[in-house]
Amino acid sequence: MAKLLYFASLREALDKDSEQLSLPADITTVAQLKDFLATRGAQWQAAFTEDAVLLVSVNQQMAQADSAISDADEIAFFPPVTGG
Amino acid sequence: MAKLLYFASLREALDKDSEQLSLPADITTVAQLKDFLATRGAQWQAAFTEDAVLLVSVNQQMAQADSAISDADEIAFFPPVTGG
Amino acid sequence: MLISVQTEDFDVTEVSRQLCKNRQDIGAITTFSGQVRDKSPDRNLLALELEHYPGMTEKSLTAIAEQAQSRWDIDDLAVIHRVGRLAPGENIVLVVVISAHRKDAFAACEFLMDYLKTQAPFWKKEITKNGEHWVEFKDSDRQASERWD
Amino acid sequence: MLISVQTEDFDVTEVSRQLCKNRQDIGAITTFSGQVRDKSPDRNLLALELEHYPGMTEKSLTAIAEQAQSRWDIDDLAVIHRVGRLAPGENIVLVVVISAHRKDAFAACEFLMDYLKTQAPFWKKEITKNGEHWVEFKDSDRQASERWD
Repeated sequence: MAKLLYFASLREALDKDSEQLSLPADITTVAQLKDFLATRGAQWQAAFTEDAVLLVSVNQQMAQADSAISDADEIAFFPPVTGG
Repeated sequence: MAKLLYFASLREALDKDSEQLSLPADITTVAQLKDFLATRGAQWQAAFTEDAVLLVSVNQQMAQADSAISDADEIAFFPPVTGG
Repeated sequence: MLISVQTEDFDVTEVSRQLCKNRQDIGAITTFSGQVRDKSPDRNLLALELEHYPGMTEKSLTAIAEQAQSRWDIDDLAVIHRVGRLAPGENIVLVVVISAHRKDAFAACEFLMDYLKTQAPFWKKEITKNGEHWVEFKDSDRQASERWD
Repeated sequence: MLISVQTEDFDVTEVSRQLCKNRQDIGAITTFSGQVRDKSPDRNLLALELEHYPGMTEKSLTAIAEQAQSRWDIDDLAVIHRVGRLAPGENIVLVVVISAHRKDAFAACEFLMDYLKTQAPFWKKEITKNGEHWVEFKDSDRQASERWD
């Protein structure tokens, strides 16, 4: 099971901070996971479409659309950071 | 009477921190005052010769060799500053 | 190296003292403190809510700190970032750098702040009298960060 | 604006708090503290003696501070410089700048230190186990100062 995390405005938009997900076998990259999540409904589609600026990390390292993911990973999505 | 002040290594070299001096009538610039002081003996000559890097202020404002001075001024000589 | 994400406040003097403890070779200490700032003309801001990504936030602060240490001649540093609900005027973030040389201490301190602003997972939400909203990412922060690349 | 030449120690947190008192528009506080540093490998330094030019020193610090205020968007600042006999590890100088913007706060703080080092009448003498000597003016300080011209 992959662990998915959502932070800040994304967490609020999805009304969810985390979930366990058994990755379908044909989902092996971040981009594929985003496409999959976007099919879950209006909020999800809005959040995971191409134009939404969304950052992603895999196992707590910043990742890209083509980064590989597996069923054992911790994958987090979040908006651009605004700390400091 | 002009007030002359000497600071730091210069004060130690001259063994004097201040003095009151009635400026001779022909001394109207910093350069002329330095030439005059340089005649006071070996220590004074060494301190006020051309090559010695010496800063000067007139009435607590940084001044130059050609700055005008008068008998009412406070004139200070000191080495480059090393605070902070 | 002191890296901390915490709800409690910090004290600049105390953190500096801790870094300099038992050292006599430190000539320069630079610090940056960020505070909750009410930009509204009519004092509308009630609080700031700071969210982070436990685990990853600490890791990215450590990575940024290690980069600073490899790029400048500095002796030690601290990065402390608060999370939770903070009132206007309260401390948010502290960076302290100690070094023998002031130029390196200044550069490293500014670099740490610029990188932290763009690369550490923290998010701010403003709670105002008129409602709540997430603080937008600032392009000036991206530019400040990119000049170190 | 707080300008002080004093024998007593200072506290960074306390001075920052004083500058920020009753303000909620301050996002950034930068500070620089200079300490007595023993550069000798065998801890030879016993103390530093700081001399100044009473009257002129305060005036030149004020002039430098006014320049910083006119060049950057800053809200307030403090410059405190100690004089007299100071032991290794003791504080010598403190600069604090508060602003809405961190870039201005950093630049003004560094400018203040660079100018203070070359333009304010202070002189340092090192008292070591092997004798006393006046600290030489450093060309790197002149260069640091000139880059703001």
